[in-house]
Order: sequence, then structure tokens, then C-alpha cells
Amino acid sequence: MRRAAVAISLVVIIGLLVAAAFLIHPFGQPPSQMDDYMIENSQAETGTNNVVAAVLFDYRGFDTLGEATVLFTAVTGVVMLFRAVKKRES
Amino acid sequence: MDSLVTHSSILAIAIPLLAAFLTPLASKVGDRARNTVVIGALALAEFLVIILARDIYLNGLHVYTLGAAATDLTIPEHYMVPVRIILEVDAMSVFMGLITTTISLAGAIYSISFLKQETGGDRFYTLLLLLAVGMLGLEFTGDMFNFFVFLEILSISGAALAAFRTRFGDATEGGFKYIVISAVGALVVLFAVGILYAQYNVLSMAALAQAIQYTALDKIALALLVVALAMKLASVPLHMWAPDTYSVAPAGTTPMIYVASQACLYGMFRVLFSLYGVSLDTLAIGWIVIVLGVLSMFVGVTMAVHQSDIKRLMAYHAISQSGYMLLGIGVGLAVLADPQALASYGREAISGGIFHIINNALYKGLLFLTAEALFFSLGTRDLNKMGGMFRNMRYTAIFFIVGALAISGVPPFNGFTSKLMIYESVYNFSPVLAVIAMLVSIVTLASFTKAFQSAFTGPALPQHDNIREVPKPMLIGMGILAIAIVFFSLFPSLVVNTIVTPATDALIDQAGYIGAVMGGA
Amino acid sequence: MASLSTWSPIVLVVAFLILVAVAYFFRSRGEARYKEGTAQTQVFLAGEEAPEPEKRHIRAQNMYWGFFQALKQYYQTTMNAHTGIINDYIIWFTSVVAIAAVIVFIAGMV
Amino acid sequence: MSKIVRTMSNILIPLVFIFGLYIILHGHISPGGGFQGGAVFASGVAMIIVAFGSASVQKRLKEHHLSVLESAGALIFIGLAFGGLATIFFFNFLAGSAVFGNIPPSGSNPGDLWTGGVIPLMNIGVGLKVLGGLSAIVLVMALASSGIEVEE
Amino acid sequence: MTVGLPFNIPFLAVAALISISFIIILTQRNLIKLVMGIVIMQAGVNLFLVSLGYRTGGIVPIFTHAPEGAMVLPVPQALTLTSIVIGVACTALMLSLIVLTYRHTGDTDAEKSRILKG
Repeated sequence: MRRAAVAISLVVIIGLLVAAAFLIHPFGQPPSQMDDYMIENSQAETGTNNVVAAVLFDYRGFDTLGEATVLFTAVTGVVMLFRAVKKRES
Repeated sequence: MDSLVTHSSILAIAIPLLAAFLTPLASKVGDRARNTVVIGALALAEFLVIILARDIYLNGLHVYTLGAAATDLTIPEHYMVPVRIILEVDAMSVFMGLITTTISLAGAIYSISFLKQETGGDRFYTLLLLLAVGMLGLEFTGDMFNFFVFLEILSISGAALAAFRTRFGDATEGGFKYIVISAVGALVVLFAVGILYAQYNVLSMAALAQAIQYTALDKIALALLVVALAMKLASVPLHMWAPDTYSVAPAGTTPMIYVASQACLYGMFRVLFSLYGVSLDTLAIGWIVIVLGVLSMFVGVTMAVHQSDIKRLMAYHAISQSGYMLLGIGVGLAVLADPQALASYGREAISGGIFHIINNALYKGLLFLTAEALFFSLGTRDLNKMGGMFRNMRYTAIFFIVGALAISGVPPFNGFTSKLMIYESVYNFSPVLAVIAMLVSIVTLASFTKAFQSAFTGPALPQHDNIREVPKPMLIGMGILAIAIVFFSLFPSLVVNTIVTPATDALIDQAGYIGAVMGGA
Repeated sequence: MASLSTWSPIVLVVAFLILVAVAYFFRSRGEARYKEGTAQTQVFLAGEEAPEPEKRHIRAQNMYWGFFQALKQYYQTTMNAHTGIINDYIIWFTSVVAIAAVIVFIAGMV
Repeated sequence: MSKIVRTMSNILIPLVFIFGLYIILHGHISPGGGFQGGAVFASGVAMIIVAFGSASVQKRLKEHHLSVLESAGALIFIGLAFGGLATIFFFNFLAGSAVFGNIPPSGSNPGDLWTGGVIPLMNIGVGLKVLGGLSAIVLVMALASSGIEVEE
Repeated sequence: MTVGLPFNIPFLAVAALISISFIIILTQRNLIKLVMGIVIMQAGVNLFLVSLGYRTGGIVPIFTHAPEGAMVLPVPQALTLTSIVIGVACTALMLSLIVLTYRHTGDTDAEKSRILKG
């Protein structure tokens, strides 16, 4: 039962992934309406030569804040997990 | 005040986040300073969400373009697509925001006395704030990739919190299961976001919703998104992590992790209604959601009756109650393309589902807190080892009764109101589904009778002689939720008209959601 | 909302309060002969000695025995499905993705 | 670890740290940035731990120092984001001002360090955060795997 | 829609990576291997994101003195960076939880280290 479920679902999922690979735009020719704006205007708007840095910290700065938060969460979590657990009797 | 309203959507996310970064420093000062920072930040977030909600009900939905020169400059001048991250808060998002902040506040207050017995309290509170931030961000964002980022914040902080009591082996296991499920789910979501980005080269939900054509790739993305979010919201048969995680999560965090899964439910509806909308094959997708809902209701409740671990029992009920929401909103989705059916019963089904989210968050949160109070006092979650606690923990018992009657849909409690809305509207769609829903409600009452009987009634067991009522902060945390339940029970039409109906309208109104960003297109 | 206009919890609350008042009335008519520490406070079980509290208490696992017995087949199947192994959770996930994708594509073709 | 490893680490570690700082500080005009530089820096810390052992590192470098560093970085970052609140959260309020305010000419140019507004400052904040955070993760996991508990 | 097969090989590589990761996750009972599967899936998704932004003959999206040309898309690179950091964070937490599970149960097998069931 488990083996059949694994086999069938894997076949369907691999099929979906391969179909997606064929259906997606040809490699090297992406649509680029949003990115073109950033390439053209990042220097004037943010004063940065590095467009990726402009995207990271200006256009999509909130994502970067979220990403920094994820790292902060993971550090807090790991330190918390390995803390000394001595129950203080109240 | 005006500028506070303008910025309230981002401040509701940013202030708890700032507090989370400050908590490690504040706890160097002392426990009292730390508690003040945490509870103050959550109370401030609650206040901000309330004024945001008030403004949204008066003036329509909020958009907030991060980093632009003006909040409503969603699209750069002389350009056709949004390039920045946009927060898009409508009545549905703010409805979830109200739930999130209320439950987080109750959970944070509740946890104070629990942390007196444990080490690592500052990390605990940091993670608790981050969990609240993750939920609020998930609910307020209008950007697909940002959605993924907040999904990860929510998952990682939730998993770490679930494993907080590291001295128990089951706690680490529950946390591990949660993080694995979340990691796989979030990666699948990210893959789907990548597929959408590849086709339309935009990430804003509104811009995507306008551009979407329901191609074969969109169908793949839809299947991946819906099932991944269904796993995060613990719908049967993807629910198995939920009892493992909910049963081990400490103190006030269990309701929060549960609300986090409700936030994923919101995310699923956002994807279905606002992102895909009527371009979907609504009947087929609606039936997928309905089947997931019915399975969740039935399997969840039958598994719950069987449990003898009180928190597992409640976790299975949480799954079962999510089924009602999926059923109600699934029926609404199935008839979304049919204006006549939508007007006659579809809207009410959606309203019932949405009303059930807030009712359920309140009473399920209260029940999780009472279960944790029992665990706090007795040191066990096993119902077989409990008995006669009514004498020793009177307030907890009363809170338990309130929650149990509400969840079982006993009139006049609020659970009955939302279930009534779901029964009536679903009956028009398919009578069998309504009958199943009623049956599930009966079994729910039966299983809570079992839990109450074994924990609170019966003869006083000698080993529990010196057990006393839980400390005051715990009672306050439970009291907030109990008062909210009583209020919701006594004035259901007020609540429905004030917050539920706008949320329903916002969820159905895809054109409004798109127009707020794309400029009436 | 059609259903909510006809539904008012206040009526039920008032009815409940009236019932409480009636019950209190009957209770107040009773005789106050209750004495601590006599045979009155003991559990009466057909004249036999009452067992210890541990034995008297009905444990959670013994409740609804008949219900579980009647649904034995169902419970065996579902309990076996809840293996608690993390891999199985993801197998369920991939299976549902597969089913959902097939339904979405078939519904698109019809 | 053997003497060869320790000697080589002694030579390499300053270079790794300087390279990490360079990547952090030049994030806005060349490939790199706070995350990448912080990760390079943390890999230097990982090298110290591998070469000298976590127990001896722990005497000099406590976990809570790294946590404070991380919190400070995070606060710099979110503080800069709050700084734009006069207009909008995350508004680049320093672009065009006296601090890091130069606007480079459009198109190809050699690059100027004094550009980018808040971006270089955010890079520094994120860099501090990532180097503190990743070092803390590495240190704590190394300590945990050798059975030493983290002190609160 | 015409599809040039040789040019979509990066996307096929993505499909292969994600398929491999699913095979590992579904069949391997060792928790460490499970995490390895998830890391491979992260790699696959990251490769997918970054290859979405490639433009034939494109240059790095940074203005320097280097010869000018069409730049590759910057947003996928930013998204990939974000996703990598998130992946690292997630992996660190998963491995820590495995260490703790091993301390409690003495095993890293998914079935033998299981306490919660039913």
C-alpha cells in the first residue's frame, strides 16, 4: 500500500515537474517587464551601481528584513534548544 | 493620528519585530523589563490593528507601498506593473489580524508564570513575538514572495517553540515534525511562486491576479500551492503533524501555533479567491476544498474521541473544526461563478466559514490554555491519571466548560451561531454535507464530555490533594478569551455585521483587490 | 444574514436564568439535615462498602467502550494510518498533490 | 587538530576576516553585500572552531557576545527602515543627502563608495547580524556536539 | 508554443533535483538523510529561481567599467539569496532538533526514534 502510493505519486510529481520544465519559457528569454524597470532606474532612484543590492535593500527591502528575521529566529531557536535545562523549583 | 492610521499596517508588523530584536537586550535588565516589552509590543500591535480595522471598515482597503515616495504609489509613474513590495490589507486580512493579536496577547500573558519554572525565558518570548510577526506579515502582505518569507518565519519560530521543553523527548520530536513539514511545504510554495513569476514577471498578488490566464503551468502552481497550504493548515489527510506538535507545544504557544495554521488557511483562501478567482474551474476546486473539509471534520473528530492525552484530543478537535471552515468556504467557492447561487446561499456559507475562524480561534485557544493549565498543575497530559480536579481548580474548570460548550455548538454559545450559518447554507448546496456536519458536532460534544468527566469530576484522588489553582497570569490569559467568547455569544449579529460581512465581501471582491493596486484596471 | 435575524441568544439566556431561579426555589424548600462526618456523606452503593477513590473513578480509556467496539474496523484502519513516521506524512502530501493535480487537469479538459 | 592546520589557520584567518569585511563594505558597488560578507566572516569563525576546538574558543568568545552583536545588527537594519518612516517605511531617505548620497551617472561608470543612501549602512547592519548569527549557530552546535551546555 | 529542448536543460536539471529529493524524502528513514533530501530540494528550487532570470548573453547586473550589454534579471538573484539564507536557517534548526532527538532516544531512525503516534 505504502509502496504503491510512493510509486504512483512520484510518477505524477516527476511528470508535473518535467512538464513544467518544457512548458516554461525557453531558457534565456524570460519576460522582464518588472526587472527592466529596476535595471533602468536603480542608479537614479537609489544611487547604487549594484542592481541586486538595490533590489535587496530598496525595492524588496522588506523581504530582506524578513530574511534577516528568519536567520535571527533560527539562531534564537538553536541557542534556546541547547540551553541548560535546570528546572528552578518555585 | 492620520499618519498613524496611514502607517498602521506596517507598524503592526514592525513594532513586534522591533520588540523581538530588543527582547534579548531587555532581558539583560530583568524579567520584569522583558515582560513589559513583550506585552507592551503586543498590546500596541493590537491597538494598531484595531485602528486599522476601523479605518478599513470606513474607507475601504489599505495599500502600503514599501519604500516608495507615497503609500498609494503602487506602480511607478509611467510604468505598467508594480515593482515594490505592497502590503494590501483588506477586511479579510484585518479580520485575521485581530484574531492573531488577541490570541498572541492572551498567550503572552498566560506564559509569564510558566516561565518562572523554566530557563530560557527571553528566547521563548523572542520566538513568541516572531511567531506573531510571521502571522501578521502573512496576513497583511500583498506579495507572493513576501508571503513565502513570512511563512518561513512562522514555521521556524513555531517549530522552535514547540520544542521548547527540550527535556522531554516528545517535544523535540513534535518540533522536528513541524519543521520538516513546513520546510517541504514552504519549498513547494516557493516553487509555485517561481512558476508564476516565470510566466508573468511580477510578484504582487494583485498584478498576478490581473495577468493570470489559467494556463497549464498555472494549474500546476495551483495544485502545489493549495495542497502545500492545506498541509500547513492540517487538513486531513495531511494533518498528522498537528497532534504531534500541538500536544507538545508549551504554555501559551499552542493557541498561537494553531492560529498560525489558521493564517495558512487564510493564505489558501487568498490564493483561491484573490489570486485565481473566477478564472478557476471553481466547481472542481470547490469540491476539492469541500472533500478536504469533510474528511477533516469526520476523521478529526473520530480520532479525538479515541485519545486519552488531553492535548492530543484537543489537537484533533482543532483539525475537525478547520473542516467546518473548509466546508463553508469551499461551498462558497464552488458556486463563485454562479451569481444567483452565490447570492442565495454561497455568501452565507462563506460568512459562516469566516465567522467560524474567529469563534474557533477563541474557544480552541481557551481549551488549549485550560489543557496546559492542567498539565502545569498535574505534570501529566494523560486523562487516565486525572480526576476530581473541579474542587482544586474551579476557575479552570469553568473556563473549560465555557470552551467545551462553545466548541460543541451548544446554543447560545458562539460556536452554535457559526455552525448554524454553515448548516443552513450548506443544506441548500448538498443536504448530505450538512447532515455530516451536524453529526460531527454531536461527537464533539461526546468527546468533551469524556474529557471533562475524566479530568474534573469524579472522586478526589489522594495524589492530587495538594494541587491548587494555577497562578493569576494564567487565569488572566484564559479570562480574556472567555470574556471574548461570552461577548461573541451574546451579540452574534453585531459581530457578523461589523467584522464578518466586510470580510466576506472583501474575499469575494477580486476586482476590488486588483483595482487597489493596478488602478481600477 | 437570513439565519441570524431569527436567532437570538438572549432568549436562551433568559430561559436559562428562569430555569436557574426555579431550581433554586425547589432547592430552598429542602430540609437542612446534612451533617458532616456521618454516614450521610458516604457513597451509597447498594449497601456495600464503597471502593477507594482510585477504583471508583471511571478512567478516560473506559469511556464509550461500546462506540469503539462498534467501529472497531474503522478505528483499526485509521490508527494504522497514523503511523507517526515523518516520511509517511510526506507520502500523504505527495499523494494528495498527485490527486489534486490530476483533478485540476481533468476538470480543465472536460 | 594538528599543528599544520593550526598554523595555516593562524595565517588564513585574518585574511578571511578582512575579505569578509571588504565584501560587506563594498556590497553596493561590487558583487557581495551584508549576507555574503557575513557568511565569509562566519566561515572564519568556523575555521577557528575546527582548528582550535570549541572548548578553547568558548573561553574567549562567549555565545551571548555574538547574540548581542546579532541583535545590534538587526536593530541597525530595522532602525534604518524606521528612519524612512517620515515618508514611508523602508524609504531610502539618505539617497541624495550628505551621507552616502552621491548619485552615480547612468550607465557604465567606475563606481563610487559614497553612494547608495541607506544601502551601505543596511549592508553593515545585515553584515553584523549575519556574522554574529552564523557564528553563534556554528559555535553552539559545535559546543552541543561536544556535550557542553550553553550558559544563559 | 515552440520549445527548444536543448535550451531548457537547466529546468530539466531542476526537475531532476526536486525529483531526487522527493525520492529521498519518501524512501529514506534516517532523519539525517531526510534533511539531506530537503537540502537537495532547496538547491533545486534555488537553481530554478536563479535560472529564471538568465538572459542569453547577459552580463552581471552591476554597472562597472566592464563592456555593456543586456543584463540578466536582478530580482531572481535577490530572491535566490533570500531563499538560500532561509534554507540555511531551516537546516540549522532541523539538525539541532535531530541532535536532541538522538540524545533522548539514541536513534536517528524515523521509526525507532518515534514517541508520538496515533
